Amino acid sequence: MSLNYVVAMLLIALGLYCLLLKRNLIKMVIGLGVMTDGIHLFLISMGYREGGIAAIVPAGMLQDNVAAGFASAAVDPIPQALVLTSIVINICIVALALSMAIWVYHHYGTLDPSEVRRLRE
Amino acid sequence: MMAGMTTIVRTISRLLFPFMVLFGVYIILHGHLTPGGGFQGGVIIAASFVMLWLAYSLEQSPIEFKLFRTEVLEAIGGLTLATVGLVGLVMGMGKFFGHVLPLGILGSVFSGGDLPLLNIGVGIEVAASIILVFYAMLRKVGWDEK
Amino acid sequence: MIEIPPIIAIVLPLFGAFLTPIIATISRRYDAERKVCGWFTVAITIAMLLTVASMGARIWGGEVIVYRLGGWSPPWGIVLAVDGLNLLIALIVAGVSSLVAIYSLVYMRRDTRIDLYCALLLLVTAGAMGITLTGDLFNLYVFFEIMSISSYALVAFRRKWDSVEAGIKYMIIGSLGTSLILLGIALLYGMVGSLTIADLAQKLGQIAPSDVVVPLALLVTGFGIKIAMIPLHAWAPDAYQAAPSSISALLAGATTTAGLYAMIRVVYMMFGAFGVGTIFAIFGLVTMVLGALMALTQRDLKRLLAYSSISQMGYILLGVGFGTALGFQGSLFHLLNNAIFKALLFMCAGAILYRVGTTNLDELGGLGKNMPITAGLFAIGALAISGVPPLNGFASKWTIYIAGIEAGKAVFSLIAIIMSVLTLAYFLKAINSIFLGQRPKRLQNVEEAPLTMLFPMMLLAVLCIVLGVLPSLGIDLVAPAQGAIMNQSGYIHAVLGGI
Amino acid sequence: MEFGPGFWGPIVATIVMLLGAGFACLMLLGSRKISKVRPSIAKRSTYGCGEEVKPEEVIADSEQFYSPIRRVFKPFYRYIQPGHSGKLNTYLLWVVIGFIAILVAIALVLR
Repeated sequence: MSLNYVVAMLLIALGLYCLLLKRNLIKMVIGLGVMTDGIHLFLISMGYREGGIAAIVPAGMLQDNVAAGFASAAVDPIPQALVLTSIVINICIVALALSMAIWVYHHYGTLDPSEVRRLRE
Repeated sequence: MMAGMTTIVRTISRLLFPFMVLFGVYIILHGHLTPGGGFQGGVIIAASFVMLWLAYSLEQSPIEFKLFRTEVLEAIGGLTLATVGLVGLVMGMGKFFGHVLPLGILGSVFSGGDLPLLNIGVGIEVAASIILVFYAMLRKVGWDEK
Repeated sequence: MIEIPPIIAIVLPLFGAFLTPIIATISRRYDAERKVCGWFTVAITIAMLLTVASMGARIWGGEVIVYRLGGWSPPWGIVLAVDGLNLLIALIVAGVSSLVAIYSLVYMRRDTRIDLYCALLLLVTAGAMGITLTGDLFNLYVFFEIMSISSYALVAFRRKWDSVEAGIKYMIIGSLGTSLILLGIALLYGMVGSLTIADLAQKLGQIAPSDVVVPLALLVTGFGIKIAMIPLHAWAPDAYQAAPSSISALLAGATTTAGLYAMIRVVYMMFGAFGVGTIFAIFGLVTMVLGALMALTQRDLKRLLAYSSISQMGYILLGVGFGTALGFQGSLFHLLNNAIFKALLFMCAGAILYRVGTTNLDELGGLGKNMPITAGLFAIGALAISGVPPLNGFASKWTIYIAGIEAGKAVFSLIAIIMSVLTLAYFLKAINSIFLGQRPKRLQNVEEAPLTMLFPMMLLAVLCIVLGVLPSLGIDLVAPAQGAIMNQSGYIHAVLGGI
Repeated sequence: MEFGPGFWGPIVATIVMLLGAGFACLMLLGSRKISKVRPSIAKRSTYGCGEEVKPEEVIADSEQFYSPIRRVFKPFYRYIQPGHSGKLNTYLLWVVIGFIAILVAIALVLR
């Protein structure tokens, strides 16, 4: 269990490292994606339960006495919903960022962010 | 443009293509019963198209791409979502996304109230928009307007 | 009772944004794409403004309108909750966006793909409105992302070198900020196990404040990026300079306002952390001073306005940071005024850009003879923002100074007064370089801006004067919002009501 | 906060200010009438270092407009202005530094 959190934090740190030190816009976008994935892993492992079942009620399990047992056996579905939403958002961000990177390359002939700096001061 | 890949890859991806689309549709339609749903199914459908483009290149792809149709489909997907929500608002006594259709029997395909409709709307929207994104990046739509 | 106005206010622009491409496709056949899309956007935004305004009477009567999405009650379902604070921000957002929509009718005349522009404009509005009206923390994050992503796309809309550069910088910095917000929400969910703001507020009251330091800092940083708090402001000058001027007005008037709302709601009304106010006051002071000093040396009008916008955000943060009733009153009033005169100034800059083609101060001069109305409106906006007495900036700034003195932080007020003088200084420089002085030969044939662009500007200028001459009007408008901030338990009770 | 005639009467003040502005305009017009001196050619050539400069061509550099204030805040401009270098990595570093600063400050306040 705790391994999940360690890996999540590692992913976030890796993403941050990419953002701060890489000198390529596409690599920075990748770093952003890695960082968000770390957060997703963190969220998912928070809702996970050892030996839990998927949070979907199977057919024929909706008698009254079983419902309570289902609630205590299933994993927490809310983080999964959150992560799905966040993945969709992340797709939008990556697509828009990459298309902007294409245009930056079109105008500047480079993807190095330290050379894309005509707007300053 | 890209040259495309070898014959083996092309043949296999062409054979695989309908099954991938079918699988995507299955995921969308069973979204309220099994893990998955509109978004996942839509991504699978979009991935099947992208696979064809990668294998064949955009020009030689056996499925002809129509930009206009895809744009309209995307708008229709979004409108489906909004319409289901608004119908719930109007018919369901002021509940946005309130259920209008009967709930049905647990475990059958026609159940879950408005959920399958929502899944279909999301599926169309996601598939169309991801295909559009890939197309725009491959063809650099808007490049010449400068 | 059916409480539908909040959901209508969010769904209208969202539905409109999906509808715009289809309308454009149909009207393209009759060669009326530009007009139909533009007026459609105007109609949607004005309908939204009316919807928001229709909630006014009930909310000012002390009610909290709660709407349960899909009929699920609060801790489990998503809920929209509107109290005095929400209503004030929603009015600002809806008002600014409808004026921007009118202004864009003519301003975007020379650009292609106007349908995408209208759809994105409506999406930004929907996002800001969603942030404002929702009562669910994760829903707030989703709307925050909707607003941010569409504003990145709008900043880079013209796809020239400057817009693309500003767009990608804004995008990467902004996305880092929203990831921080997501991480903060994840930590909070792990700690408390709830996402409704009212429920969180109730449960966070039982947790020791030292345990929530990390999520609080993450959320403050994330929202701080959107309101361009120094040192998180780096995107702002580039984005304001390179975006189309209508979008700059929208960014300054609507999205920053929504960001500040999120900050107030989360820090004061959810965490109940009034001690954090001191930090806001210090950051606000730094933001104010650095913004004003950087604005003093700018060569480009829109960049100058951008730094001025950062500086004004500092004033608002300062007032929020005092944490007293008077401080909130002053800063919320200044938030309202800031949206008014900053939108006015950016629209004036847009009018100059539209007629002359540049906003570089060195290349302009003597335009007062060609564009007398724009010059007058710009002067009104500039005097209002510098806090010259009969205009609205004075009343709100004065309230903030008094709040500082009453809170025992007279030094802060003193520095704020000095910075007000600097504000006047750099705006006088702008007026001098644009409208007075020698007119270069090639500017001889410049015409006055078109009437459709002048109309929203005049409306804003009239608001500047009215709120300045009758400041009690503005205070009355702001008082319910300030009351809502101080009444945390009332909000919790209204949202969680029946449980 | 009171905005009435007692504490801060906006309407009275506005009328007074408008009257003052009108008086100033009158004085300005009067002064124009009394003296009609415009900068002579000799004076202009002195300011132009002996060169012939037309009034239309003279542009005040907007960046140096307030050079005295710049001189007062010289240390500020020396360090902060080059900081806005346009480098994206630097800006992101600021965000991280800002986050750490906020974290430390909040930890100190809420201790």
